[in-house]
Amino acid sequence: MTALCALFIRDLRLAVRVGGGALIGVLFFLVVVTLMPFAIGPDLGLLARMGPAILWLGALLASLLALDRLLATDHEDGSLDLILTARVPLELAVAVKALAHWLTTGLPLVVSSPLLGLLLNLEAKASGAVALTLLAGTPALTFIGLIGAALTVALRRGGLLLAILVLPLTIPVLIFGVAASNAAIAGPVPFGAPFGILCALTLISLVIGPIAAAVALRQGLE
Amino acid sequence: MRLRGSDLTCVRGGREVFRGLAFTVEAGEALVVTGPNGAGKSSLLRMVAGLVRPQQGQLELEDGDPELSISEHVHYLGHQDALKPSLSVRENLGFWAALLGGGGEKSEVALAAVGLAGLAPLPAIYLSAGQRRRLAVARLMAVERPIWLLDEPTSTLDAAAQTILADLMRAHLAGRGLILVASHGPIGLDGVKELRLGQQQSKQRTQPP
Amino acid sequence: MSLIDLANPSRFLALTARALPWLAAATVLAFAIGITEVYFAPDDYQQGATVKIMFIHVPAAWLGVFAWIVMSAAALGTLVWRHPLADVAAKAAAPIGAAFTLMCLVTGSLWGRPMWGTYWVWDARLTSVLVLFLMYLGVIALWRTMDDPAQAARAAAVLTLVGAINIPIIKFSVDWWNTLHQPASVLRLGGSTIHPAILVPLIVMAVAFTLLFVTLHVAAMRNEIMRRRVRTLMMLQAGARMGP
Amino acid sequence: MNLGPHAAFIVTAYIAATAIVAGLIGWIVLDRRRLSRILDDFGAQGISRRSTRADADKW
Repeated sequence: MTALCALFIRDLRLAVRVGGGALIGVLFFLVVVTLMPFAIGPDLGLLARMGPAILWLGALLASLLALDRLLATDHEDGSLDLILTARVPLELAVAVKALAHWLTTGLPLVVSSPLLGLLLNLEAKASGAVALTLLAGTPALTFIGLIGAALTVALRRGGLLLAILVLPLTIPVLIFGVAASNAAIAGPVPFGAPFGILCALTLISLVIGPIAAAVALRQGLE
Repeated sequence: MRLRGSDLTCVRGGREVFRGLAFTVEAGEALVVTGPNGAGKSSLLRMVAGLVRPQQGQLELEDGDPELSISEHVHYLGHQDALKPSLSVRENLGFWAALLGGGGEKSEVALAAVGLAGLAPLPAIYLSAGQRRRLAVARLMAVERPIWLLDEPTSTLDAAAQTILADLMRAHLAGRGLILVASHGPIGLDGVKELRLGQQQSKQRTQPP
Repeated sequence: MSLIDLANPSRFLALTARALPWLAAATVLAFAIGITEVYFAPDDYQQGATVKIMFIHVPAAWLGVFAWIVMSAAALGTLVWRHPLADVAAKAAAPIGAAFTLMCLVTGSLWGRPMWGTYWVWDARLTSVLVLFLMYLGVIALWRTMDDPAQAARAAAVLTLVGAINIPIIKFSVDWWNTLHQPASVLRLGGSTIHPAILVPLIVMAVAFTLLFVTLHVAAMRNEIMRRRVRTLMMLQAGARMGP
Repeated sequence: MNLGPHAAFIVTAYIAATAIVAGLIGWIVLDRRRLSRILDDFGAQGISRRSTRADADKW
C-alpha cells in the first residue's frame, strides 16, 4: 500500500514540477474550443447548440494529447523496469499511474469546462451538465488510453500511433457523453439513461484498462 | 538461497543471443558475467529480473520467499539510472525505497554512504553522470533485497565510488546475498565465479555435435 | 548611470532595490488620483454607470499589448545582443502581461453582460484579446517546459517575435471574420469619440496601470535574477561534491 | 454614487481586477521570500558564486 501511495505521490509531483506539463492539456483544450467559432461562425445560438459536442471533442483530444507521457517517460529512463520488480501487482501500479494522470490532466479539463462553456454561450445548467458528464467520462478516456500507452510504450514515435489506436475505442464514451449532456439541456431522452451507460463505460474501462495494459506491458518485454 | 538457471535460451529481435546457458549462484556468492559486446550479458541479467522472457529453459530460486517471484527478490541496476530530473535527490531515492519496500531512515544512511548526503535537497537534474550513478547505487542500500543484478555498475563511477560499491558488494555477500555482475573490467572483488558468454557460443561452434 | 551599468545583473539589483519603493509609491499615488477621478466621472448617456468598467478594461487591454511590446523588445535583446538581462525581462513580463490580458477579458465580459445579455459574444476586439491571451499562455508554457534558461529564452524570443508579426494579422483576420458574420444589433465596446470628462480619468488610470506594470515587472525581474542565482549555486554545489 | 441597475457588474469587475492584481503581487512576494530563503541557506553553507568559480559571476 505504501508502495502504491509513493508511486501516486511521485507521479503527481512530476506532473506539477517544471517540465511536467500538467496544464498543457487544459491549454490545448482552451485553444481548440476557441478555434471552433472561427470555423463555425460567431452565431451564439448555433454555438450553444453545438457547445456540448465541441467541449467533448476538445476534452477528448486534450486528454489524448497527454497520453504518450503516461508510460513512455518511465520506459525511457528505466523506471518501468524497476516498477516491474516492485512487490505490487503490475495492474495496480499502472492503475495508480493512470489515476494520477487523470487527476493532473483530466480533472483540470472538467474544472475548466464551465469557463469554456461561457465562451460557447452555454447556460449555467448546460455547462453544469457538460462538466458532470466530463467528470464521469474522462476517467474512461484516460483508462482506455492507458491500454494504447502500454501498447506503444517501446516505440520511438508512438504518439501518433497511440492516437490512431485509442480514438476508435473512445467512440462509445463520446456518444454517451454528448448524448447525456444534450439530454440534460434539451431532451427529449431522459438524462439518466445515457448518463448511466456513460458511468457503466467508465467502470468497465477502470477494470479492463489496467488489466489489458499490464498484459500489453508483459507481452512487450523482450 | 540458491539461484539456478538451466538450458536458457534468449532470442531478441529474431536473433539468438545465447543458447543452452546454465549457471548456479549460491548465497554469499558473486557471479561475474563477461563476454564481448552482444554476447547477452545484459539480456541474462534482464532475464533474471523478469524483464526478458527466456525462449527456453528455467530459472529457479531455492529457499527464497515462496510468496514472491524471482523478480521480486532482485535489485536491478541497469544501464539507466531511473531518476527523474525534476525530483530532488532525496525524493528520487525515497520514492524507490518506498516502492521497492524499504524504510525511510535507511535512505538517509544510503545517501551518506555514497557521498550524496549534502546534495539531498538538490533536483537530480544538476547531478553529473557519476553522481546519478551513485544515487542509483544508493538504492541497493536503501532497500534490502537478496539478489543484486548489476549491469556494468562501474561505468561512469570514479575510483572512490568504485571502492564504495565494492565495499557494499562485500557486505552484501557477507550477509548471504547473491550478486550477478555484468562487467568488462575488474569489479574489485576477490574469489568470484566467472561466466563467459561469448566463449560458450564459440565452443559450440568449434565442436559441432 | 548609463545603460551599460544597468545591464549588469548585480547593478540592476542594487539600483532597483532603491528605485522599487519609489515606483511603488508613485503607483499608489497614481491609483489614488485615478480612482478619485473615476468616482466623480459622469455616466455615459448611452451606457449609464457601466462605463465605469471601461476605466479598468481599456488600460488592461493597453497593458496586454504593451507587455507583448516589452517582450518583443527584450526578445530582440536576446537574439541580437544575447544579453542575459533581456532574457530575464522577457520571462518576467509574460505572466504579468497574461494577467492583464485576463483582466481585460474578465472586465470585458462583465461589461458585456448588461449590454449584450450574455457574458461573451465573439466581438472582434474581445476575440483578438482572447487570442492574445492564448499566445501569452503558449509563451509561458514554453518557458516552463525548457529547463535551460538560455535555451528557453531563445525559443521564447523567436515565438514572441513571430507573435508580434502575427498579432496584427490575427487582429485583421478576426475583424474581417467578425464583419462577415456580425449581426447588426450587437453594440461595440468603446466608441470612437470619447467625452473629455471620461477621457481624463481614463488617461490617469492608464498611467496608473502602466506604473503598476513597471513596478511588478521590475520586482519580477529581480525574482528571476535570484532564481538564476539559485540555479547557478545548485550547479556549483553539485559540481563541488564530485569527490566522496 | 449611484451605479444604476448594473451596480453588481461594476463592483464585480473592480473586485476581479483587484483580485488579479493582488494575485500577481502575492505571487511575486511569495516567490521572492522563497528564493531569498534558498539563497540565505546557500550563504549559511558557505557556498557563494565568488568563492567557487570565477565565471559563475555572470549572475
